[in-house]
Amino acid sequence: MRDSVSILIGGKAGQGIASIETLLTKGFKRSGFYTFSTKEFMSRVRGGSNTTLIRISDKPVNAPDFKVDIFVPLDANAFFHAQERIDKETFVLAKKGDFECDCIRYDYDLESLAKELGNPIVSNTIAAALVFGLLGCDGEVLKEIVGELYRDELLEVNLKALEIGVDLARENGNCRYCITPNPSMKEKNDLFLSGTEGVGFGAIAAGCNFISSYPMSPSTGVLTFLAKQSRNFGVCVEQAEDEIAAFQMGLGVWYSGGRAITTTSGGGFSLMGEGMSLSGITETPMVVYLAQRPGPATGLPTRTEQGDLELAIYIGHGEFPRIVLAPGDPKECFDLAREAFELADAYQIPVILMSDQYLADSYFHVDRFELEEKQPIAHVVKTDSEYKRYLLTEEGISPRGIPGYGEGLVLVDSDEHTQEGLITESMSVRNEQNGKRLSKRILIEKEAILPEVEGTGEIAVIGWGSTKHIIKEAVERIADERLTSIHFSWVYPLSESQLAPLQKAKQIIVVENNATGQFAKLLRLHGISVQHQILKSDGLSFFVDELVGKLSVLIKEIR
Amino acid sequence: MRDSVSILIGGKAGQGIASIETLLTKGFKRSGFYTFSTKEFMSRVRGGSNTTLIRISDKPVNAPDFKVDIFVPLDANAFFHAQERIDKETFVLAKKGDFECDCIRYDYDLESLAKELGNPIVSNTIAAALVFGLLGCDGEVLKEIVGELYRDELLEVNLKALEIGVDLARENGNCRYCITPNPSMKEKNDLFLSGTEGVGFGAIAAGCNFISSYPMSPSTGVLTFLAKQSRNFGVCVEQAEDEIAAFQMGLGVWYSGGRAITTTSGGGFSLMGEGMSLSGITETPMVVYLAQRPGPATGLPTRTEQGDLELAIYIGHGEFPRIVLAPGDPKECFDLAREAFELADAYQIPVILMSDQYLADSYFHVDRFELEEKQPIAHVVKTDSEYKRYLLTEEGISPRGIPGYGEGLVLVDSDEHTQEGLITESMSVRNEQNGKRLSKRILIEKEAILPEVEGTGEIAVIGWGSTKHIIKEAVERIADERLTSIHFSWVYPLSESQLAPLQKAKQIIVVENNATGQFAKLLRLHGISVQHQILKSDGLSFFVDELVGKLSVLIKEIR
Amino acid sequence: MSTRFDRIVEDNAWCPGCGNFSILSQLKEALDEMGLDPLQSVVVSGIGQAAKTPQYMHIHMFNGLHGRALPVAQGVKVSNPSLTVIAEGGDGDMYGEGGNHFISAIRRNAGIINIVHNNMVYGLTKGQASPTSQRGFKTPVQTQGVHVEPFNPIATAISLDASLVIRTFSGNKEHCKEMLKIAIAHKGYVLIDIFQPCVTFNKTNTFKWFKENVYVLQNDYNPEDKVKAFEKSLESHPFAIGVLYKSPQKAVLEDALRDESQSGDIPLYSHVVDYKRLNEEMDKYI
Amino acid sequence: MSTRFDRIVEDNAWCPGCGNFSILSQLKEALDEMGLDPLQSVVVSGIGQAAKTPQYMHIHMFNGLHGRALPVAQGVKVSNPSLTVIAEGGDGDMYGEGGNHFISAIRRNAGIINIVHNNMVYGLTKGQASPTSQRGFKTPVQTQGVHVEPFNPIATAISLDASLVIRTFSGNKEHCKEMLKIAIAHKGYVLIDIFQPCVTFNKTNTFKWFKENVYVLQNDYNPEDKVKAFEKSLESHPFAIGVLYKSPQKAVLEDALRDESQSGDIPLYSHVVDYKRLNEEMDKYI
Ligand SMILES: Cc1ncc(C[n+]2csc(CCOP(=O)(O)OP(=O)(O)O)c2C)c(N)n1
Ligand SMILES: Cc1ncc(C[n+]2csc(CCOP(=O)(O)OP(=O)(O)O)c2C)c(N)n1
Ligand code: SF4
Ligand code: SF4
Ligand SMILES: [Mg+2]
Ligand SMILES: [Mg+2]
Repeated sequence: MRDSVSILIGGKAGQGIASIETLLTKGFKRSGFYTFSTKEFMSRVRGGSNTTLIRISDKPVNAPDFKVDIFVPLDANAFFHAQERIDKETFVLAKKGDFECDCIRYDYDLESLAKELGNPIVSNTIAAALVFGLLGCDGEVLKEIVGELYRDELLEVNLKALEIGVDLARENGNCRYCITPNPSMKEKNDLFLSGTEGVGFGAIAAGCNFISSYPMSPSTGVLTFLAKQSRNFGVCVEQAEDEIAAFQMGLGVWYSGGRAITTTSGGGFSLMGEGMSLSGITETPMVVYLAQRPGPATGLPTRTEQGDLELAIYIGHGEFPRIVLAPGDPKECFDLAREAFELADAYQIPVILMSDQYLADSYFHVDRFELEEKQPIAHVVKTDSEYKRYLLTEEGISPRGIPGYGEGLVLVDSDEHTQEGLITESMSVRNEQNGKRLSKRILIEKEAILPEVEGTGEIAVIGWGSTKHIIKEAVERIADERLTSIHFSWVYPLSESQLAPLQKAKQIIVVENNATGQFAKLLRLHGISVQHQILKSDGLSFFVDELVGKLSVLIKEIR
Repeated sequence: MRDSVSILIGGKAGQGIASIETLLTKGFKRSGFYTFSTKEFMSRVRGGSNTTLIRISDKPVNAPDFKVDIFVPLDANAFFHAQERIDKETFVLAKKGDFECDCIRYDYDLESLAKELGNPIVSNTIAAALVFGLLGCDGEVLKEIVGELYRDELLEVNLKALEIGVDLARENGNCRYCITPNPSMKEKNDLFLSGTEGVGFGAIAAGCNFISSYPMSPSTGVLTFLAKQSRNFGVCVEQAEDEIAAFQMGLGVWYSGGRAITTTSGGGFSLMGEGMSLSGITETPMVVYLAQRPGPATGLPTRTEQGDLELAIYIGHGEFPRIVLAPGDPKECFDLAREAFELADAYQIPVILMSDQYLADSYFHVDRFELEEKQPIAHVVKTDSEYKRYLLTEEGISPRGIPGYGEGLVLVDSDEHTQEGLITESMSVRNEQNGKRLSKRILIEKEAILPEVEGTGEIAVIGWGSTKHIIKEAVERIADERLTSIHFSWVYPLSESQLAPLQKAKQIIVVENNATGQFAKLLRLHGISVQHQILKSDGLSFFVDELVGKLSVLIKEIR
Repeated sequence: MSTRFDRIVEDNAWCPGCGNFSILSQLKEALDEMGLDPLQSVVVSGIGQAAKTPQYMHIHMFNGLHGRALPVAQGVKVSNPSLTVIAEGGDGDMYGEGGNHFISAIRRNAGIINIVHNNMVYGLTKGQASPTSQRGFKTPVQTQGVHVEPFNPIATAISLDASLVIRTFSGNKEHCKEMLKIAIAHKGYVLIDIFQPCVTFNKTNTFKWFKENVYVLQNDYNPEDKVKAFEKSLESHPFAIGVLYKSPQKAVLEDALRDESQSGDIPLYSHVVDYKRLNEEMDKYI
Repeated sequence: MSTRFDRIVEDNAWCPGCGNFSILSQLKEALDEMGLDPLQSVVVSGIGQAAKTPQYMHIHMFNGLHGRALPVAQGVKVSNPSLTVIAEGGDGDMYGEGGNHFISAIRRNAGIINIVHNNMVYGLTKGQASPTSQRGFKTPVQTQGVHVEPFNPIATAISLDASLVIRTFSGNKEHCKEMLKIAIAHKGYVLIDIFQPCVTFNKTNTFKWFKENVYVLQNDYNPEDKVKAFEKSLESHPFAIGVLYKSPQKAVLEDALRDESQSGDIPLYSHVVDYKRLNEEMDKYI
């Protein structure tokens, strides 16, 4: 019996990895397991070598291991692509002759079996049923799911395939990797969501009613999610001619009272700098969803990295406030997407919601939460005829009016402007308005979300964004009392209150999915000494076991 | 007798301030004075209120004072625009009735006098001659200059105007503001150059043979300078459809062996982020001249600020090395423009040469220097048939070939690539190539230009870029032994050797023309504690007397 | 003439004699005479001399970035279709920096009046060539004269099947106002390219030059014949002014997006989140 | 057929059956048959499936950014006019993200062969609409079908007086190769828009659809009649393939810039600084 089991499916794009994933993840979840899945894939539409990892447990599991327990390579290439992830104890289901390995092999030729059924593609269903069986799961659950997914002949042949798989598992003794599911789980209405879906639902909950984007992996998921939901929630969707236009359309929407988002990745975001700056000086809210991938330039377009933090913090010319949020799981994606709209509106600034390919494409078990039914009362005022868009007020926020709502004119200007919103070159007015804009930082810092701290040890292991659960589980697994894990989901601007837990730490280790340690630099700027860094920038996320290894070596040196 | 005299000319755009400036600066220089001039003007083509300041001395003078000795407001508005700059001792030449002031007034109606001559615009020549006379300068020098500038009737009427001015000065006693010119000066072949011209000449000396830009103040000067010189030095000039294209054309030129520059300001630079990133991953050199103006967005388009330092350092997605240079006067503009091409070529990276409206538009007395006649041997290799663009080498630089020169193919790729230059998703190759690119930082840091340090005091007054001489003169004027002035012209990446002089300082004051202290943040990131900051972001440069005031207050508190 | 769109302007930044003054007057009068309400009208502009126009009007203003007025304007129109939305700027603004938005906006066909002050030069940045500068036009950057064919906005707009394509001349005030009124009355995207002399930086295409080089389209001209309109658009010296092309009625962006998203006619600021539905949708992810 | 432009490719990333394979072959053969030297030829490409073409060729390659091939290509051509320069990419690449460069490159008229693989879809990003997607085309983003008129690159290129405008179809190999040869032989900018089936994401505009919807222009067609060419460019279903428009000879960018700067024909990498002259020029600032 194990704590958790990791199953890796590998194959070409177009070979049907996705269908095994759907069957298994749904199956495991209904069988009462906590389930997590993540994928890595090449930048191509057909061919290549991709993998999906599914990890299940009877306790919450939200992060991947590198080493796997069961490996299903759908072709020989898949084996070579992932061979470092198996060891002697890995159970490999593969066709005889495809390759050699020092592992527990189960030779099979599912394709021939499938062909006998008349449809070679159902070899995937056989494989799924076989894996399902090896884990001691009840094949009936899978049957139910197949029944939901397929119709007519396809249903029939898949049911037959299922049978074969179940039988093969039985022959193999079943339950070779059994873990005890927590029975109460079956009752629970938990969700199974990707980071992408978390952001999408959060945006809808926030009253997002407009999205304009230019497609770019790995951000496109949120665009297509909102497009799919557009009729349900009145979301206007427009594909822009480029990222510049995508951002600018959003500004036009916010200016006139809508709630817009644009979605992009590094290259597209690079094109939005002037727009960010315009949002800054005109104090027009804007929300950008930035799903990172490795750069520079085209880099590794379908892979993951946390390499654009500094860009998010410093993009745009001139000086103006902004907020950068970096959720660590789909629930945080939901909450922070919602919060992003709220903050943008309240402070009249651009807010960047950062994710990355790993988080966007990974599925997590999310406790079904009570949806707070708070209509987004836009922070918009009905104007009177004396209305001044950039009124100097005590609290430092000028009430925001919108055209056509009230008796006043709403003048916004990218030039330095008077309280009324007209161009000026008065130095004193410049100082007033620039000062007003920049002083919002003080108000914003008060909103800062405190980092999540686990443990009381004096060695702080710090991360931000998508590495949250990987770090958390690694620290748990090491189970060294000296360790504390700290996760930041609000990454900019940092406030003193957020940094307080770090002041206590004797040693600080920052873990980042990039090559230069961008968050560590941000901490240093705030006077925090970072003694150690664990960095990775090869295009993959960290893995729990990998991080456990690196951390263990490191803390051995720390005495 | 004074150390230096400041003369301020104020008037509408189109009223001929520039012609007075030309006459006087040429006149003073030939009369043996060190001369400096600077201007501030509104974002409009006609009207408004602009000023030009001319400061002369018998010692080198390279910075403006706020308070002026002589003020020539060409209309009543000019007076109101600049009235804070005069005091009881200021000598104001103005038409009776235009305004009242507590100053030494010399009521005149030059316009009527000019009209009598038949051309009202020559009132400017009268004014220039008058000022010239008041400083005890020989009118013959001006006559010579007028002779060079005008022809035929215009010459005649200007000569008459000159006469009138000289007479008026004589009536007024002459020499009211005499300073002793150093006679040796007359022999000297010194140059009188603006920051813009310094950059332009430097680029030509560096072998720049292509410029593509989209016009944007205050960067356009370098574009028009190179256009003017294009036939003399074989510089291809193309106005781009936008800044994105401007940068990309430059990359195409460098890729094929030319030496390109693009010129822009904040908003346009914001559009070049993706290009910067492309330059980074393809290791294609590029030079950007970034002349700053106050943002965000359109901001104050004709004014000055140092607000885009962080943008220059962090623009572009993904991680890659770059160099940011910030000259402090026209000679440094020349040297660093030349150096920018050299560094870009040697390290195959983008180099940003930062200036701002103040430096671009100010004229400085520059010692005539020996031009080092070093043909820019491009760091380009002739390829053989086995050529690999991204060869891993010991020193960390892959020899750069160009198409059509040699027997090899030159493959460059914005995707992560093999040594050959073809797309790859191999993690190990990614790490090798990304590592190679990032490790150039170490080589680059060795090239870093040390800051200029004056003094041995324990309070360091630090600046970068255009504030150089303002800070230097302010520290000199305060003449407090505790003060040291330190100027950085190489601002990124900072190296340990550059920071050594700062480690000695007990107190650090950073002076910046922005609102958030961007260079101070960079220093903090390197562990330097900055105790004090003097910031200014109203659109004007610092003035020496202003800074003397602020520094004096500050150092009084430091005991 | 005083209009409801007048603003008291202390200090207009344009040069005396500039064609922009006339455009400003005609626009205010056209809006006024068409009975439009300043509170229901928005001018989105870029950066340049032309783009300063809304600074001198009593109207909602979004004075954004150089080249980017059109996407902002489309956002405004979709967000609140009941607003009258004008996107205004210079030839550099709209056809240079904003070229990609120009061709996309035409295809998208939002209900926007796209006013382009075409002075064949970059005014605010002091006289470089613009996309519409004529061949041979010398400037401090184009020292040997412009070496490319001028951009023909009319021909390109027709090639993109713009809903309505108009050219007029700031110096012909009646014509200019009449054309603006036609533009304002139209449902869908309108390009209205207005020849405008820049007295300071364009000494070639002066008021006189424009006057001599334009003629008003005859009454029998049929703007609905696309090929003929294209042919007409190629004519130059003189250039025809008037309604050059009118495309058959087609869907406008704001309607299309409203239909697709079933968000009806309400301005987006009145949007309400259907939490019940949201709960249902989330339940599908159990 | 083997050519001097072949590269041994271990792993081509295109889908089996994709129209790109044919374009790749025709291009290599056309270059080879025209006697071009791989060492004197450069392909600048953007990002997308089409833009991967030079990865599979033995030729100089600058595989740059999505949408930005054209300005890079122009830089290369000006820098070294003796190189044959191809700018290649997809319909999204060239007409979407790169729209502003497309219209500017046409006007600038550098000697560039602009090859556009027009599959009427965004291939690499998995099937969103492209500017040339047909009305009603449904995708995960355009869930109710595309609601705008497709971009007509031929008509717009003609409106901009492109030096040479060609359309062909990857499925008609002889035609495609012949057209590529005409493009390669031309001095000045050439648009060659190639219909290309995307077997994975465009199930509407399939090989069969294209085959049924194109016809080869008759021999008596006169591509030099601009208005007729425009009229022809408006025809659809079927679409004419062939040389659709040829503009009267005009100056090319590289010549214009060389003339203006008096830099002769030397590649810029042979540039020498005239320090004597520089000293003289600086002396003027004494
Ligand atoms: C991104 C960006 N690039 C350049 C500029 C500088 N700029 C301001 S206005 C302008 C051109 C003005 O020409 P046009 O649009 O024709 O307007 P006009 O002044 O002639 O009315 C330029 C290049 C800018 N503000 N932003
Ligand atoms: C600035 C930027 N935006 C978006 C992308 C993502 N992207 C890559 S290829 C592509 C579109 C591909 O379509 P197309 O150009 O038609 O080429 P195809 O794949 O169909 O051949 C997009 C949107 C990118 N790489 N860079
Ligand atoms: S520069 Fe030209 S366009 Fe601008 S205000 Fe003056 S005349 Fe008008
Ligand atoms: S996705 Fe379409 S365009 Fe791309 S390789 Fe596959 S078939 Fe070709
Ligand atoms: Mg203009
Ligand atoms: Mg395509």
